[in-house]
Amino acid sequence: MRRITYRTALREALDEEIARDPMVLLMGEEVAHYNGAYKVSEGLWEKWGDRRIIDTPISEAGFIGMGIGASMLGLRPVMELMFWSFYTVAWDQIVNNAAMVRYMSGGKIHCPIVIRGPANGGTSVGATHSHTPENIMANFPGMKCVCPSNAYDAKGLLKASIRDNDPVMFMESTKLYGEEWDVPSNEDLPDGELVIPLGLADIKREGQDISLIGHGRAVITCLEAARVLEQEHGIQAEVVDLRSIRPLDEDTILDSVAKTHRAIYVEENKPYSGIGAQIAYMIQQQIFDELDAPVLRVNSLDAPAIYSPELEKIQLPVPEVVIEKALSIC
Amino acid sequence: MRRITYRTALREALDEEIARDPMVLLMGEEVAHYNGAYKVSEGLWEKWGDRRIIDTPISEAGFIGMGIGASMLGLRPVMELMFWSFYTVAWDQIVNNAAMVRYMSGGKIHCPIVIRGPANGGTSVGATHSHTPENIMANFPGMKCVCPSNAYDAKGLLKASIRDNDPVMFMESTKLYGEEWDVPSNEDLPDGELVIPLGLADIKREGQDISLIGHGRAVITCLEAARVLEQEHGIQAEVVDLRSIRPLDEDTILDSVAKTHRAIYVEENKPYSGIGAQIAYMIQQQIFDELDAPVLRVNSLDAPAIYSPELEKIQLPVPEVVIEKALSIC
Amino acid sequence: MANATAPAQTPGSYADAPINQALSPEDKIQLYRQMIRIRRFEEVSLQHYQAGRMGGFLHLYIGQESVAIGTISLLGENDHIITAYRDHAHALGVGMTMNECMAELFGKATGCSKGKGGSMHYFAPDKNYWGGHGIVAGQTPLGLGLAFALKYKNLQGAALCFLGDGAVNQGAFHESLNIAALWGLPVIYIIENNGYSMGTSQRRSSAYPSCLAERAIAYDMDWELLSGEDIYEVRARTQVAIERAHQQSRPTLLEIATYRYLGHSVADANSTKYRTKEEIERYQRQHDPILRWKQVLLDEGVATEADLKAIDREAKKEAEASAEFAKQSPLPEPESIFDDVYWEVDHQTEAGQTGRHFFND
Amino acid sequence: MANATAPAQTPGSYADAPINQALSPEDKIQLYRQMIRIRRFEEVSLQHYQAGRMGGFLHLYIGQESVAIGTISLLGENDHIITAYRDHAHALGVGMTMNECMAELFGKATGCSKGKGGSMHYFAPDKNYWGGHGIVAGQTPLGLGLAFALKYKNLQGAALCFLGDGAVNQGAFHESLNIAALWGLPVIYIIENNGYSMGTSQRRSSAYPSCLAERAIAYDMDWELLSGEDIYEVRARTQVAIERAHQQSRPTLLEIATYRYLGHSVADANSTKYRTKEEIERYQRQHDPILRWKQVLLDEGVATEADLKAIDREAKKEAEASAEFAKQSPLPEPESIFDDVYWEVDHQTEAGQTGRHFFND
Ligand SMILES: Cc1ncc(C[n+]2csc(CCOP(=O)(O)OP(=O)(O)O)c2C)c(N)n1
Ligand SMILES: Cc1ncc(C[n+]2csc(CCOP(=O)(O)OP(=O)(O)O)c2C)c(N)n1
Ligand SMILES: [Mg+2]
Ligand SMILES: [Mg+2]
Repeated sequence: MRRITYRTALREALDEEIARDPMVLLMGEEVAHYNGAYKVSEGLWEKWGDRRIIDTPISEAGFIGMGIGASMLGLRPVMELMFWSFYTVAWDQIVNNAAMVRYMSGGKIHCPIVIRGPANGGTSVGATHSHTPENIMANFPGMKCVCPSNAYDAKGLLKASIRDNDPVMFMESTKLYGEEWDVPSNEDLPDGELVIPLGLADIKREGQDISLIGHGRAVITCLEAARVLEQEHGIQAEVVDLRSIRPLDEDTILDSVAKTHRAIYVEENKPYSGIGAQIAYMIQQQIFDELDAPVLRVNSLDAPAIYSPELEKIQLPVPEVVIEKALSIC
Repeated sequence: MRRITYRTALREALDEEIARDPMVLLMGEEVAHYNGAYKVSEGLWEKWGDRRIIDTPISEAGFIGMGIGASMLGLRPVMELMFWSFYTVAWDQIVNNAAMVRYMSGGKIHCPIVIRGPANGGTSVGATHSHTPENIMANFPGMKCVCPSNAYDAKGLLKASIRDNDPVMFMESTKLYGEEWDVPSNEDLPDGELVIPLGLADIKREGQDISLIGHGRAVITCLEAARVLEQEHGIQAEVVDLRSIRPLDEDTILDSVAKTHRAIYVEENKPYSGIGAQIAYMIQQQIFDELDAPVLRVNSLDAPAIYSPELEKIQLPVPEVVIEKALSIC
Repeated sequence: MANATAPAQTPGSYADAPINQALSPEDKIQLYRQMIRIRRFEEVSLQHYQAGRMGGFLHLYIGQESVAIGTISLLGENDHIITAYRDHAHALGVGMTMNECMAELFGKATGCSKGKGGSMHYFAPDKNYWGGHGIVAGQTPLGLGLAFALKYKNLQGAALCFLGDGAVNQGAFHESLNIAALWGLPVIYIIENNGYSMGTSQRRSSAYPSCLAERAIAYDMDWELLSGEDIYEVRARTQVAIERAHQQSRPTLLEIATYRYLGHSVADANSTKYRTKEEIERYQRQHDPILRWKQVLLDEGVATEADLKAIDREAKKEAEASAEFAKQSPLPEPESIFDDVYWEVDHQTEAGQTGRHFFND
Repeated sequence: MANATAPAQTPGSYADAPINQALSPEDKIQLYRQMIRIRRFEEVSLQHYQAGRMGGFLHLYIGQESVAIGTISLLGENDHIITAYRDHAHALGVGMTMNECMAELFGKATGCSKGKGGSMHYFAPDKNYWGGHGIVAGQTPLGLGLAFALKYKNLQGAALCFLGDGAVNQGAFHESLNIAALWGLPVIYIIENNGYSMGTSQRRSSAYPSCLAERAIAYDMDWELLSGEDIYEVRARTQVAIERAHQQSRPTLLEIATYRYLGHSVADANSTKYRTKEEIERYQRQHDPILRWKQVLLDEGVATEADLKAIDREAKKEAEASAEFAKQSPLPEPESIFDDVYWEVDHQTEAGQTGRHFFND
């Protein structure tokens, strides 16, 4: 099996979709000449030229809104936010236009747009550059939200997102860009390509004692915690990766917890009304009697992202805390 | 006891605070000459003049950011958003500057600013004008968020918010502006004024069978449901009004549920990662063994706000649904 | 006010512009019909709003009809339009029916947006009309996107994006102007300057050199200030911008001076406080675009008083019938609340059926 | 590039400006000292960044020193400044110590923001310095707010708000310009034009008439384009804007042409791809503001080579000592993560102790 980075996986997805559909294009700050601030689009401008790979001014509201308008007329723009954090200046366009125009037009319009970029803490870029807005996006019917935790999922989910006819908020992680995973090349795939439908969670590890559920890079934290729980405590943790936040694969989550009777949600989101709050609510509401303990959460510590690199490490969820919480209910 | 409208209560709070502190001023679109789009500031410009009551251009990012900058230098601006919905164009200023500059400066700066205006559905103004962003605000450490459900609380909480040295997001309801409540005049108060600290919930009705918890106008829905539950079903519902979303009066909520063993959260927020998700999570996490049934929620139906007045009525939480859910667990 | 890019012309000379010379008598009467239909439609909608049959806002266009009709009358197959919440005129102008528009105000299933959008959210993509948008200036990047898509698809077209005089101070508009000029996109921004944003006069909301359109200079963009009173002028000078878009793929910022007779919205009880009764009446008497056009038709001998009166009566009847249609129409079904949220769900595709999309408990 | 509001002057004449005539020899040497301190501080910080002792971004100002120092040297008691993420120079310029600045980069408790802000977030309100802001143009409404507060308090002061050439295309900046001009606020926006926003040249990001400052015309605002190379020029022409702010409470948009020698941030590995080596070297050889100022000091006989070398050595030693200080300094305590979030909590007021503020489980 071929190993490629998360970054390469995303680039392959973009490249393949641009090749497949003449309406697909990539736009954003520094995506073309500069090859992307995080090099996701490296080489694409050279290959596809000015028409398909487009550098924009630093005008997120203007160019994201432009992409939405263009999508109404049939283009399928993939918009890169250099950091997802910069959605804050384009928020009106995203939520009021991309997510709501279909509804307000009684279904006459749809916006097949993907907004993508990194959304994570852990790189000491300070509070304003460390937004993880998946809970905010998921709050709005009309939007979809996807957070791949590895290269395989990143490729398959990005391709599905580009083909989706609804606006998809696609959140990557700068911490994962350079990491490698097994990703088959297209020749080795039965369908000749890798497309992972939105709305399917993935059991990243099977277990019967407790369910560790999460999304994005927190899934890696769960896997590490699960390894230690097994090795040091003989506890078999099941790790459930949401992959897509909305649509949500509720069945896989509920089946897992109905089996293990214990659940912890792990995420880099801040706690108040985060994704974990929703999932915990849902579990207790739907399978209350299956629970042998309250659903717990592990979030980023509840303060703006600190700069100090040493401290930011402990501000984010770490395996030790997951393990401790797991032991408290197992 | 004197009865005044929610609107008058807010106006009195503004007027009294402007009189008390020369650094307090009110700014926003149409707040001065026009007396406010919803007439909250009626008469204030005439009374206080151009210096304290200021009309702005339609530039929410510009003028909210300006208010934040001015607050850093010691002013205490109250900023009116004609609709809270328009925070979407000022979001970067609110979240990255007001809520984070204190942290990023290591505590050297603080922003005593209040951003206020109506945040509710139910007036058939369509999806873009019906945002209820309390869950979004509460997600961010550094921000405070307040949602008064009646005139008494509106007056007391607005005065406390203006005196608070942290940024407070103050959310009113156009549906309540014209409603009247008992609000004592200052002469009738022991302290000579009405100030309600943030962070205290209020038991709006006592009961021992189930806790109906909510914020903002949904509290009125809870009270109506409680009335019917008693009259028609002999069920005594306790109604808990959060008043302040962050800081949160956890004790009052937990005490109530520990007594009733059943809880429903009612809100106009959309369900995915709403306030109810957080409260439900918190209840089951902290007093799991006290619960005789899962914590339930009643939210707005999960679609963008519909225009059609008849349909919007059923899109918002109504007492009937609260009653039905209460009966399902009582 | 000065205008740097086109010399002032006497009204007569706009009639001579080739685009106006090309109008047949029937075309000219049609312009009249379209304007009077807007006015009568809105008058009838106002009655029913006041009778409590609608919710939310109702922003009326009365007094500004020549702007929408003059500009829209110039559009071809690949020209598109988008506007703000004061959108009834543009809707009727592109050919949406009074029935679907009125039913939308009544919140009925037969409304153009199935009762989901209301007054501020009329759309007809099949007629190149992209709405109807409630957030001030929120439509301006969308208009840019329409122009971008036209250029991307190698279509010779233009996107006309309307906004108000108060909307020019939203950041998204400026971002759009820069991109339009920088990339040479065929977008025409049209400031419908009715002098006020709600109760705030232009002078109290904007700093500018001689007029709002002149702000285009900041982006080295072409601009024009024109009067909306005379539909010949609107057509003649907008046509220049359309040709610039079609032939050079370059944007223009137009400002069209106009006036609204009624309040900002029907809820605006102050509308005679921030402006004098005299000001309003002067416009109605001396500058009404429909009266002005009527006089042109009479002067040119294109139509008689009787002809025009018949058209007016017809428009009124049509409007009243549309209210009757709206009244009789059914409400949307409660389940329809969940339609039109996700394309994939509506079309029951595999994507629309995978995972949970809605989170009602 | 043309400049409509001030005729080009020969460098000599800026030396004659009263504000420059008022400089004592020690003042002039102090300007040199301040610039060289910035450069040496940043060079040392770069080494330690590369050695892995810092996280996140490091945006270096090297090449632009005269802009911060020239403008800041003009400020009085009620003048305030605010800038973007390229903020080390302004910090040292207002008198923050190298120790606190370097320690911040190392993420230490002794840092100016206690290790919470990092390179992009230096602040010293006691020195009228309001940061250090990471969101492009996000500081521009804040600068407006500082000016508003000055006017509200009847203080004769100005707010200097710096931004980059790429930042001019953010909507919030335009909204701020309109309000500044409309209300007559004493704010001076200073575009530090180093020709590039990351890898994008000015031409590829902005449409403009003759220069970026000329965009001020759109708001009927005064503007100036000047060269940042000569600190005399920076001072002379910025002083005009300051007087306008102080005496007429009117804003100005200044554009100061400058150049950064290194990448956009230290992570910018492309910095010699989007511009030629020759271009960079030409600036370093012919337009370096420190070298230029050194020559002035020598020519004027204000200082000798040896004097200046000593100052330089001292600056370098100070920078190295600050790195040692930073290295030795303690990390913030883990519990301090929850300090500095809420003023009321930090001060243990009743408000800060009522209700739950933090939601860690
Ligand atoms: C971002 C935003 N801020 C405020 C409003 C409220 N609002 C709606 S229309 C309007 C006035 C706009 O005036 P103008 O642009 O001149 O258009 P006109 O109504 O005159 O057609 C305001 C303040 C809004 N819808 N969106
Ligand atoms: C809203 C926003 N978009 C994008 C970025 C990423 N970014 C940081 S600096 C920068 C370039 C800014 O260039 P310029 O304004 O010329 O300032 P300079 O770096 O040259 O000093 C970009 C794109 C950001 N921080 N904020
Ligand atoms: Mg107007
Ligand atoms: Mg630059």
